[in-house]
Amino acid sequence: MPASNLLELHNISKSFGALTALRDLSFHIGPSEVVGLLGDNGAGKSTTVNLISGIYKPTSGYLSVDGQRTLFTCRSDSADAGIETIYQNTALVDSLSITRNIFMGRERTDVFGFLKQVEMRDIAMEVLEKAVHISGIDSPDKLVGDLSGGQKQAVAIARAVFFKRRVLLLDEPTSALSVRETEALLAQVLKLKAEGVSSVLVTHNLYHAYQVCDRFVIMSHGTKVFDVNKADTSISQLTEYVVLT
Amino acid sequence: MPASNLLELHNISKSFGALTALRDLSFHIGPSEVVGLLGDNGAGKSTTVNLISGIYKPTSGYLSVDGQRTLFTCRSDSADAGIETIYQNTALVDSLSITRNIFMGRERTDVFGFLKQVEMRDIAMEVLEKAVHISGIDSPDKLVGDLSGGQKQAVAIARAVFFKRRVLLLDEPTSALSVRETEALLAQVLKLKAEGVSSVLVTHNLYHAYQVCDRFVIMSHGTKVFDVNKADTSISQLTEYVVLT
Amino acid sequence: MTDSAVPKSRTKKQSLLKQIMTMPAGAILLVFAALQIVCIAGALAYPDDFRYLSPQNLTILMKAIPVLGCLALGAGILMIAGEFDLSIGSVYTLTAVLMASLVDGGMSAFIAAPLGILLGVMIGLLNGTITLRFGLPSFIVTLGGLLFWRGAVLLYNGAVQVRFDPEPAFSSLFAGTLLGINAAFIWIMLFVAGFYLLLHRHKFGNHVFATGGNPAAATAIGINTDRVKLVAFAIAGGMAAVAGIIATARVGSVQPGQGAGLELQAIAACVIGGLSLRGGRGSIIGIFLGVMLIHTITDVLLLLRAPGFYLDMFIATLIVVAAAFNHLIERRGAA
Amino acid sequence: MTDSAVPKSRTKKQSLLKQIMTMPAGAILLVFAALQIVCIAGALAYPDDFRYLSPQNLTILMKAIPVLGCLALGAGILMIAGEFDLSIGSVYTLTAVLMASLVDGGMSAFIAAPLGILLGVMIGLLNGTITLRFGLPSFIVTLGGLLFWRGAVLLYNGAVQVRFDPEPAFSSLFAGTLLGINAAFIWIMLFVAGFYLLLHRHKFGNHVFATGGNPAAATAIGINTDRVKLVAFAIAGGMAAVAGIIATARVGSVQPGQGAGLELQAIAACVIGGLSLRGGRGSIIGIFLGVMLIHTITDVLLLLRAPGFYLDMFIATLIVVAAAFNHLIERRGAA
Amino acid sequence: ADVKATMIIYLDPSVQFFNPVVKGAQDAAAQFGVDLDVQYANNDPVRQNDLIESATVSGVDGIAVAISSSDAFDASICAAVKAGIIVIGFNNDDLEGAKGNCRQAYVGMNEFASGVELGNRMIEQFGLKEGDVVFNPREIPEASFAVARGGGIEKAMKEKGIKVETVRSGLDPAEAQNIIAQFLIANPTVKALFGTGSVTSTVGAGAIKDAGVNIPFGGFDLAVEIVNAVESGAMFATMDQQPYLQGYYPIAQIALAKKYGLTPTDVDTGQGAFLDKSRISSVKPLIGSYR
Ligand SMILES: Nc1ncnc2c1ncn2[C@@H]1O[C@H](COP(=O)(O)OP(=O)(O)OP(=O)(O)O)[C@@H](O)[C@H]1O
Ligand SMILES: Nc1ncnc2c1ncn2[C@@H]1O[C@H](COP(=O)(O)OP(=O)(O)OP(=O)(O)O)[C@@H](O)[C@H]1O
Ligand SMILES: [Mg+2]
Ligand SMILES: [Mg+2]
Repeated sequence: MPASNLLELHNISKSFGALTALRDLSFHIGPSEVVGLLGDNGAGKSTTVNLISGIYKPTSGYLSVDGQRTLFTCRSDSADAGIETIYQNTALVDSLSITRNIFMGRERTDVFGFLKQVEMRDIAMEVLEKAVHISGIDSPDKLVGDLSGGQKQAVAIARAVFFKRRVLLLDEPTSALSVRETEALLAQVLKLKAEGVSSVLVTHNLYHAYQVCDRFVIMSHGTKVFDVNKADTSISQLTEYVVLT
Repeated sequence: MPASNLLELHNISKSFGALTALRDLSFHIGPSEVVGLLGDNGAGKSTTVNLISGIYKPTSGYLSVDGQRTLFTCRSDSADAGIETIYQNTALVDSLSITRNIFMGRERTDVFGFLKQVEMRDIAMEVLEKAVHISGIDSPDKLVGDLSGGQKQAVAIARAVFFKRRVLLLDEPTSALSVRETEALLAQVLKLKAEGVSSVLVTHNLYHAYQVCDRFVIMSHGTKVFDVNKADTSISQLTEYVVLT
Repeated sequence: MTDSAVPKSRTKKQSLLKQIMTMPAGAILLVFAALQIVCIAGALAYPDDFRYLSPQNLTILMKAIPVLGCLALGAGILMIAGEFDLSIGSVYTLTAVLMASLVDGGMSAFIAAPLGILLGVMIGLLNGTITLRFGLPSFIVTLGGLLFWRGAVLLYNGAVQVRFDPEPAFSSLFAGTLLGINAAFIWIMLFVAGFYLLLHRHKFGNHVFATGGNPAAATAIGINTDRVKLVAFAIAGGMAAVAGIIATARVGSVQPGQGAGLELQAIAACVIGGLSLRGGRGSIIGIFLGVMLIHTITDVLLLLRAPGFYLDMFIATLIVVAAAFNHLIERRGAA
Repeated sequence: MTDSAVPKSRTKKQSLLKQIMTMPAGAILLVFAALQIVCIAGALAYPDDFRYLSPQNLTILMKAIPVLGCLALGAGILMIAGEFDLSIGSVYTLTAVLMASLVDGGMSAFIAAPLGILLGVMIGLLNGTITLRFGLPSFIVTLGGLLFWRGAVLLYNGAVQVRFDPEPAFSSLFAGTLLGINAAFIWIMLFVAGFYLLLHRHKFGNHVFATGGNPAAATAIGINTDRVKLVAFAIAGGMAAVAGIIATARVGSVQPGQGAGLELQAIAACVIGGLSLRGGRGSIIGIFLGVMLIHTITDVLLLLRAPGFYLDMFIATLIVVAAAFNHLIERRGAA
Repeated sequence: ADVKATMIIYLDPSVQFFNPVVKGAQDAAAQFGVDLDVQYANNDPVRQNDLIESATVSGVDGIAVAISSSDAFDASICAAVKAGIIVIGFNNDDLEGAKGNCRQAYVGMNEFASGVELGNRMIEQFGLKEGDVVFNPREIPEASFAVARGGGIEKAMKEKGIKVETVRSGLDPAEAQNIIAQFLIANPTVKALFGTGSVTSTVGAGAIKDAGVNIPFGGFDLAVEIVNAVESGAMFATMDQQPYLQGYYPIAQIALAKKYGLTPTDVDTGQGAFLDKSRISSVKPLIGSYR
């Protein structure tokens, strides 16, 4: 494998009690590349995303970043490596406002650690309107618990897009989004790619995947069954692999 | 309106504190009809579904069932009226097994109220395989909290499909489902229609909606902006209404 | 589709020990069994110095367990449903005082005891009604209840102890022996069996777990969570009264100051037995093992004649150690 | 797009009162304000019979509030982070005994008091470490702590009351008066202000709310929830020690049995002030108003000469009534 | 040691009163070669029964126990005596005395009588008269010591037509001082203050000062603070019952009975309980050990 790969997974396995969620999984993410991570329900996609984010530790195998072998033991490790994630379950705190959720753990503060509330509020509003144009959110002070399903997802997207650095992991980011917001997000992924940010897109919508991805990794029952460049495949072949394996 | 309408909403409004989530909303669901409820994020679709299910009470307006004016004060009222719902947030208890979630509140028991565990377990397994063929669930004794996003949604679907009677409300039921399971669910909706069960399908995927729905109700900012039969519209017109209002 | 066999191969077979570890209450069962083995071995090795297996000691254990057992069973079911009851200690005293003074006034204990239980149930219902009607945290409502009913004991009967002198049939029913086994212990075993059936085999139990585990989902699916909680409150109050009756039948009198702090002990027993304070998780067997663990530890320390001045310190340490073991075992089971 | 103005029109303008009602701690503020208005009006109308505004009474209120206030602030922050500390009552006593006996042995109170606070912080850290290291419920760990440190008081100094006789500068710093205001009350106001800034204006506070509100999400986003909880445990322990110092400076001696039950009072004050026992919700102002409400109710009942034997019954009832009012106001605000 | 004995105290270990009791017991144990363990029932009759029965099981030769209820411990004590164990009551006795309980002897005093004595002395000294109101806060009103002492005060007052007000103050001194002071502010007509246990007796003087009133104050038990208050005149007197003896004699009697077959006998420790300014200074150095 070329040394220039941003991130590589090497023979990763992961068990939960008796269940082997991932088995001997290896794939890589290159620079300025959008990888589509596809597969049936329960194939292990979210487990893979959580593992790259440092939430789960692999049972065996390892990661490498820029060719350097490494292991993420917590979320901060993966953040240090430039990884940003939109989780399938959104990972928002219902009892906090939108602004506080966006800046959770990465607050803008003065030298004493006190919050710059006005600044954060302004950024939150702007990023919500730009990253995914979401309607109905009239104030970034609203509690996340009071938002609709799609609005919550938009907040999670806004947060990841704002803090993105090198790799963006998107776990079914459009599942609750409307047509318009979905288009906006896919455009955003391409724009980030142009800026040099790689992405991993997990989705069940193969049209969306085909629209933006450069390469596809298809998983089934915890292992990789197919890894192909866009140029070498077609949407019908992808469908076949996802549905039939 | 014809007296034969299964369910009608009359001038429903619903406020949360300062926010008016629904305003003066009226539409109906006929017998053996699949209605697509479409609209942008935060338009009020889930609020409508929750209201028909008896979870929310309207601030003003009323419902009628079979032409009889009524008000649902709790979920049991709507269940009595033959309404079954797949909620956007799935409404599952993470700490209970799949079987117990499916039969939650409607357990099979002997005359003393003791659970017929074997019977329920068998039904659960069967319904999971038939209603939405979901892979990776090898036992109905698994805790729902340990399932993947799509597997959870499949359990919620299985429950609703098993207990369906007259009207099935589906709030973004396919958001986490894979291609194959999505197809299975849409086929299921059409099969139920043939058996005389009406459905309300909330989705952001207009292709899915166009594939199975007989009529479309499009909402925007808490009100209805469009109500049209499939015969009188096209997918591009729907897209226009959903995106531009 | 070619993969119908694949999902099977994703799950490994696990050893029996690991299977026990992951059962609800499995870990605490192992901890408890280990403790028993050590105690029994010690008692066999030093029968004169450590009289754990002497019939008298076993009798004491059987007499000691039922009171906390009843309190913990009631409080535990309520906690699984997602609510607290801090007033059970006061209810325990109040119902005992009521029963004893009624019997003192000439009533048959067979009538007075059900009246006591009825009072406990009514207080539980009142706690539940206030909590649910006003949407208050049950912690505050029942903390109020703790103070209120403690005051009510004094109001009803002053700060004097009451003698309890029931007909012999009643005494032998609650404090006698049957086939060498203490009657109170037989009662608690019956309660454990009954509540096991109710919670793990009856639909009501399913509703309790759903209500505590995710009240919004339970409501959305049509469970009347308020009714479930109300019944659970009533059970907690009723079981507090039963505990009061068993204690009074044993001791023969009621002190107005007794029962203070019992609510925390009962909650502790439940939590040791694997119950979650956030509701929705727990098991009857776990609760009972938690109670047995606390009493066994106390008993062993007394038999070893540990200094009473620091007895509570030892008990506290051992309980935390037992809980830590419990957790380590659980984690190994999940790995 | 033609609808840029539409979302605006979906939100109604609300009255100032409704806005206050929906603020965190807004409802309890209204309840408290209403109570104060009634009390002040009553005191002005019947200055001889109801001496609420007499200087002595105001002084006692100012002296009474800081002890529970410090305990509740510490316990409250920890509860917002999603954990309990039941050992604060025992820590309060232990640190006070330590400080008093060190001063008795000739040490300056200005050194002994920080040592006491240090001990409190260390105990908090120990509670936190055991809880997090073994993944135990903090309820069990700190219930163990309650018994353990109560025993430690006896171990350290026996069951004797310790006299506290510091240099006058120390006494006036904690029990003196400044511009007619009690020094302890000034301290508690400083703590309220400081913790307000920490919890609502500092990033640490944001982490506390996130950790308590949804620990999984907080972890997933990179917050070190263990560290946040550990700091919160340390704060709870440290504030218990501060409460011990203030109480001891006022009374001039420490009883080995004091502090029992204070943990429940502190939790009650927090819950009355709108804090959720499940973590993630609460406010410093709410906690402080909860403390003030409890003390005002007790004070008013004593001033009205409520029958003392049953004082607790009245306090319990009024606290539940106040909480119910609080909830009704909140609900009206949301409707 | 050839004699094993268990001492069972009804309250919990933090109650100061029992310090000299335990010291007395330990001194006796050392002198007579007794293997002694001390247990605490934490105010719970069920637990006290457990303790009595546990001691019986572990085969001790003697039990010293506070018989704080006339009925609650009859059965377990009788069972112990039947098993050949020497049982001595101390501090509290069955109200029916030897008739009501199988214990072989009782060592202690009458707390009710000491309450009456303090009440009468305060009436005499400060000229309390019919129609007056006095205040007697109690840390735990339902505790047996509070019922006995408070009841004694009430009896003395009732004979003169004086009314006794009472309130639960709790065990926390700061809290107790607040409550007492607030009560005194609300009731300026109160003519005298009575402590009940060591907490109320310690903080009473401070509360009087806080409330800005000037009334006489008497109480119970011994502690440095209390002695200082009596010395300085802030407090009129305190009542003591020589608790050291209540620990010493029971253990000594158990040893003597076991070794030489000497029959245990009742001992009254309540002579010379009243301590005012004139007597207090001789007591002061012995606090925490023999007093
Ligand atoms: N915490 C857990 N404990 C036990 N099993 C788990 C856990 N998380 C996931 N699993 C199991 O691991 C398998 C893979 O789950 P994962 O969430 O990675 O699937 P996925 O590919 O993301 O599916 P979906 O498309 O439905 O989101 C599933 O069978 C699931 O049941
Ligand atoms: N419990 C609540 N409290 C306050 N506001 C709420 C509440 N639930 C919903 N809302 C608001 O009501 C509006 C409609 O929400 P709803 O969930 O019905 O939208 P939706 O059409 O289902 O959107 P989506 O497609 O994103 O699921 C949103 O603006 C949302 O913020
Ligand atoms: Mg997933
Ligand atoms: Mg929705």
